[in-house]
Amino acid sequence: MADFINNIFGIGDSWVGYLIAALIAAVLILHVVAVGALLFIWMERKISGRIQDRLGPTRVGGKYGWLQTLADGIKLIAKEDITPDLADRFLFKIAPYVGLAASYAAFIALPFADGVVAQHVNTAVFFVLAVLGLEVFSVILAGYASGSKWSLFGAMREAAQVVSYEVPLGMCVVVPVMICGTMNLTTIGNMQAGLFTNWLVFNDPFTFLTAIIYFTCATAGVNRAPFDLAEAESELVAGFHTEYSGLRWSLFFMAEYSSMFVVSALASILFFGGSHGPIPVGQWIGETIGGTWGLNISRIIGVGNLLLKGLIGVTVMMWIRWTFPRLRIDQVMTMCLKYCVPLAALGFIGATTWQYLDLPTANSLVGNPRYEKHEMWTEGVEVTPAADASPASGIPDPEPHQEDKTANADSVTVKTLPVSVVKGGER
Amino acid sequence: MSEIPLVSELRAKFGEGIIDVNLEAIDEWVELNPSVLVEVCQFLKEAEGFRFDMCNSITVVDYLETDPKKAAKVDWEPHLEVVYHLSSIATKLTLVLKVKIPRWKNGVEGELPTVPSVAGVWATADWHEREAYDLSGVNFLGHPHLKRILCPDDWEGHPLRKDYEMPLEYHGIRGR
Amino acid sequence: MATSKIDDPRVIEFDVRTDEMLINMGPQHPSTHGVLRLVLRTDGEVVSDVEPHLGYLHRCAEKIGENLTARQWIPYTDRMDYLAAMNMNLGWSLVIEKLLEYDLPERGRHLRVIISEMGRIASHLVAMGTYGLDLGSFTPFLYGFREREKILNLFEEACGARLTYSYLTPGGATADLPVGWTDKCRQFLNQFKEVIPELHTLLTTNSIFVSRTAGIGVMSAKMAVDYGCTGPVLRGSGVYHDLRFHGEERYTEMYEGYVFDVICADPETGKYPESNYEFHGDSLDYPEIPRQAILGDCWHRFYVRMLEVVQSVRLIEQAIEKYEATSGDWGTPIKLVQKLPAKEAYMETEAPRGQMGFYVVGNGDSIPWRVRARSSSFCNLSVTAPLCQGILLADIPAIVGSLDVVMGEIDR
Amino acid sequence: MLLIGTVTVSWYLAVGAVLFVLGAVCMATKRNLLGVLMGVELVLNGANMNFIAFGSKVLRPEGSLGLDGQLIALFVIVLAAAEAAVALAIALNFYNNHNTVDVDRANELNG
Amino acid sequence: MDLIAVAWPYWHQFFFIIFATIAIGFGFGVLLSKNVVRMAFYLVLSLGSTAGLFFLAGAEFVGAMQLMIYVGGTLVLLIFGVMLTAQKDFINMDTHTQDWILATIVGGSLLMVLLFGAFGAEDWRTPQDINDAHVSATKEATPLGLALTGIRVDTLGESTDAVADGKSGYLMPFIIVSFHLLVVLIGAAYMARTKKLSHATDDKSSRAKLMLFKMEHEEEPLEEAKYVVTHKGKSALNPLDPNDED
Repeated sequence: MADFINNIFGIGDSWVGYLIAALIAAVLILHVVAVGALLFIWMERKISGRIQDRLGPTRVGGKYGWLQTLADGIKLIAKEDITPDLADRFLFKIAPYVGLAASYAAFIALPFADGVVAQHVNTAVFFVLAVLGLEVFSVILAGYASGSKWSLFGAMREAAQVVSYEVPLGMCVVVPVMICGTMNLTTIGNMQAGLFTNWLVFNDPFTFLTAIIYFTCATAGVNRAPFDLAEAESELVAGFHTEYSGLRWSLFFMAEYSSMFVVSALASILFFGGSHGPIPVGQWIGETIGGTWGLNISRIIGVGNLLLKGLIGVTVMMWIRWTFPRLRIDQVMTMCLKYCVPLAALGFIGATTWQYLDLPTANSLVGNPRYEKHEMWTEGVEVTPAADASPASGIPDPEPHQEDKTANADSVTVKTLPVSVVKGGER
Repeated sequence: MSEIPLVSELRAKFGEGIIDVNLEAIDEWVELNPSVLVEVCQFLKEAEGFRFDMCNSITVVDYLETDPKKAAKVDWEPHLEVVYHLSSIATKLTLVLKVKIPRWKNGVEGELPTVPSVAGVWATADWHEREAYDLSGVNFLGHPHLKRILCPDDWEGHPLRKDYEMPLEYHGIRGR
Repeated sequence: MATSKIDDPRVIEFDVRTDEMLINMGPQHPSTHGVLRLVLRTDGEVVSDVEPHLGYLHRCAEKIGENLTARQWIPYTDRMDYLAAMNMNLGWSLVIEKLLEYDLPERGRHLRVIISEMGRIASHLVAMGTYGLDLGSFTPFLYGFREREKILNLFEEACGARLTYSYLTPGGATADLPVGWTDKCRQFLNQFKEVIPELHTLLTTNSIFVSRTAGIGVMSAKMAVDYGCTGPVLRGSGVYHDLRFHGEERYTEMYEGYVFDVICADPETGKYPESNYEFHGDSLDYPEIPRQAILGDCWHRFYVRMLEVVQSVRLIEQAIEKYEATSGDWGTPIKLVQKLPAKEAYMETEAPRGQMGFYVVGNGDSIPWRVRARSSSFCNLSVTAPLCQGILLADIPAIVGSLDVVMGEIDR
Repeated sequence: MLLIGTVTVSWYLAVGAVLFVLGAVCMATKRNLLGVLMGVELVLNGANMNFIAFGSKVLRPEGSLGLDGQLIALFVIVLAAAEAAVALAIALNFYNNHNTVDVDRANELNG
Repeated sequence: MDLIAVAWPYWHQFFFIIFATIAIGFGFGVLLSKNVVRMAFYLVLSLGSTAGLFFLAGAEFVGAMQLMIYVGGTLVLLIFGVMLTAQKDFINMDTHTQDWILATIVGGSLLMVLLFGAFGAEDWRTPQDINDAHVSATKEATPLGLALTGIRVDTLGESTDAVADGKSGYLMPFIIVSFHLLVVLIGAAYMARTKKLSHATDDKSSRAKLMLFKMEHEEEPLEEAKYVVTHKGKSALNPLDPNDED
């Protein structure tokens, strides 16, 4: 992207190009977050309506109430957001921004398609998890800063829940990382190209189990659905964002919805084939047209795929929310310790032994084996960025992987990373 | 008259504690002497053939004719009646007990008449007696914590008394 | 509510360690049904004791009863248990008829069975919906109210009102059922039979609902009887007592010749009466009891209410046939200034929430000398204190919700 | 902004040193037990900064510690977490028994 | 489009300045602020910016770990501790003035010594020429992971005997640290367990009342639980009228 901008302005390899590229990326992500929140709020009302056998908003802005969320947004902006007098003014004001920043930062490392990623972070999985971990602070700060002991009570409860669910979340994430051998989300996504049998979720029963556990812990980590202890209105304690009103309150919700999308997008990349649809349509189109246009079209299809999967994940979360009653705080905690952590551990051990014993995985049965990406670190072999790196057709290799260009002698023919879908793996 | 099993048993056991048995009334009732009330209730709860283990309701009826013209025609002199409606889950029987007490304790205005509390026999009597005390002004002796249940704690007077006057104002709210 | 610095002297300030804390689950709390105030003494998450404060909805209906004639007091009975007003009217009408020794023609009796059982279904639907709300799931509430709307439409056709009907009056009903009403009622029942399994899947067999209610607020049969609990709360603990079967002569003759069974688990086997109810061929089988449910817990109370709805559907169908078989006078209401004899009468009927008792003392002229309403929720609520000893904070709405109390009836 | 030229290892060392001193002073002056803990965290981070500076190939392509620097930094982070856990357990106990977190009042040795 | 990698000369300084100022600024914030909760929040920000510095120095994996474990885990623990103990009068505990003077003198001198040392060494001061290969070389977490399991990938060159039989890595410390964490976990949990039960014997605490209440209230089952009497309820007093024999 940066080169593209540079050749437009013809200013060669200067830093201006990169500044603009960064800005464009930031604005695009902001759109995903803002428009996403807008869409999700509307979707939530429509879906909950459908589940409850009623219509949901139908009047504002046309037949389907499209602009209902916009109307809400304007109302929230117009509302006066008061700060309670006992509140710790500075922390009270900064809490929602910390929450939004955390969930927004997670989008940096999230690849929407093969090359379409804001900033190529090699340890992308851990980066996203780390940043999501920061959201706990916004909860605690909001709870403490609201001054009343009820919101403190609710905030502590919810922070404990979010922190304790990070453990099984981390364990579930390690399984796809272990199978694909890398923490780079783009590579994990690419390894699941081809038929849906290549998806990690069908790889072996243990990854299937891990996918389910991941989704439960993710719902709890974002405190949605049966785990939403925070605004448990039926209980006495109201929850940490009671004292907020107006714009600040809507920021909390934007943070919640965007982290919901991040978590479900991560789920789709790790387990459900990221930007690759069940049938590799993008790949075919990319190959038939070839060249940069083919690549761009396949990338657009890839982005569409991922957005759709993220959307499906969010819809499932909303569906669960409107059908299940709420769990008690001790049930939530015991479920984390007694069910999620052991099952995640089981999934992890199972996947490792499955991998170690090289048992038949879904894609090896169907005969469309995923391209191998294990780098072989054998002794005594000088690791040099071997020359045979397949020269990308004019497109800067998004990631100069030197580990897959090792020319090692023994059996496994290391296929080069299909940098662009255009070339496609030869198998 | 005395061939009714329950009445003969009660008479045998409590003698003159049973003041009167009225069978003509729609719901036949037995009138008791307040002193023997708790023993009778305990007995009724454990009696083999009857086992009245549910006390449906405790009501206090205030017999006082405030209108002088009608007061002449009335055949009873002013008194309070505490009516116990009992029923039995085991034998599906119902029974009404009555206790007549003076309107004010030994005639002194404002002194609440006393009746021994049956909260020990049935747990449900606890709240019923609190309501009777709150609305009709009857002091139940031996009640775990007798205090108002429906009216605010600092309310004076007992509304269901016939001679009750609505207070002029209560915390600034005009009464009459 | 007081500001966060609670200046209510009785509330112990939140001392340094999380020791005893007095919390107000205040009168205007979303999960208490109406204006009930619970003062909880909690130690962190564990509640050590609960003290209900009543009287926020006290309208001294009984004092007014001493100044109005029998028919003028009917609207006050509607406003006691406003979710099942029809059953309240029925109770008051029966007690006055008992006082006057007035016998109702057969058509009036069947009409009353139809109307009271429809009221029971409507009330149980609300109970199911609000209980779902207490535990955090919003959807059952709307499903319950959708069905209740249809019943309210039928009531509106019968008597013009949707909540406080004053339809069943001493001596009969203000008007006969309009022509074609019974067919609409049959139509409603047919489509309602498909909805019942839906309601079961929504809550009764929902695993999270079970884990939130099974084994919580367990009340033994002895405690239930001792605290005077009645209705589904009593039968939930396995006590076989339903006034439609075991009530007084005058009340049970209304259900003469009807085939229905009392929903109450057999204490030994713990099983409920078989669902012998034909419905498009396959019998409407009741969902089975989860293993962690103990007889007498919140789940069983909820389950009893859900099964009673099925029994009411059976009853209404039989009542409609019997009602259509009869013709002529449906029992016209008594005169407005009907003289009451100088006697007294007490009558209890099986209202959806328990036994609703009315006690009337007449003194010769048309205005009764003393009127007393014995409310079922009043006694059911008295159980919260012993039941809520040592439970978690989140269980209080579960227990109070399962008792299904209505404050209008408690405070009168 | 350009005056300092390309960033060198010593700049990282300087930032590390400042953090270290801030942590030390914080530990010395804070009366609140948890304030002292925060000082410890700052000190550990200052030390980490040096490890990373020396271990980074970017700053010192040839003479750097290589991966050792980063690995030791990893170990420091993990052990800091363990240390914080124990310190907080002690702090809570101290708080529960003596109803205060003031460091000056922690003078008697029992319980 | 690897921002850092290509536009090397300017960006590194720019980001370094930003992160350094944030880290040091909020470090001072921690030092100077009286409110312990504010201190905790400033600490979070300063450690977050040090993670940024780690990214800048090429230690990408360590930066992510710092964010995740240190800021996400340890500081959340610290804030929990702050919340539990920061009641009314412990939130703002300001230190006495003479401590400040003493601290600044000692601190200042220590700082001077360290800065002199930092800028003293010739090798550290001279800017190195940083090119593409070096930057991309650090873009890989795998060598770190392998190093932890004992195979030092980056020192494959000098194949000393230690490297040959795979003992050059950090496998031993790795195992020790994992056991150490386990021990700490159990120890901390044990020490911080709620000691309510130990002094629960005094009647004041609610738990004791609770247990007493449960003991004396065993529900003995209703003797005639089997209340299956079907005949209609009637008043016990009305004479045995012939027709009620059921």
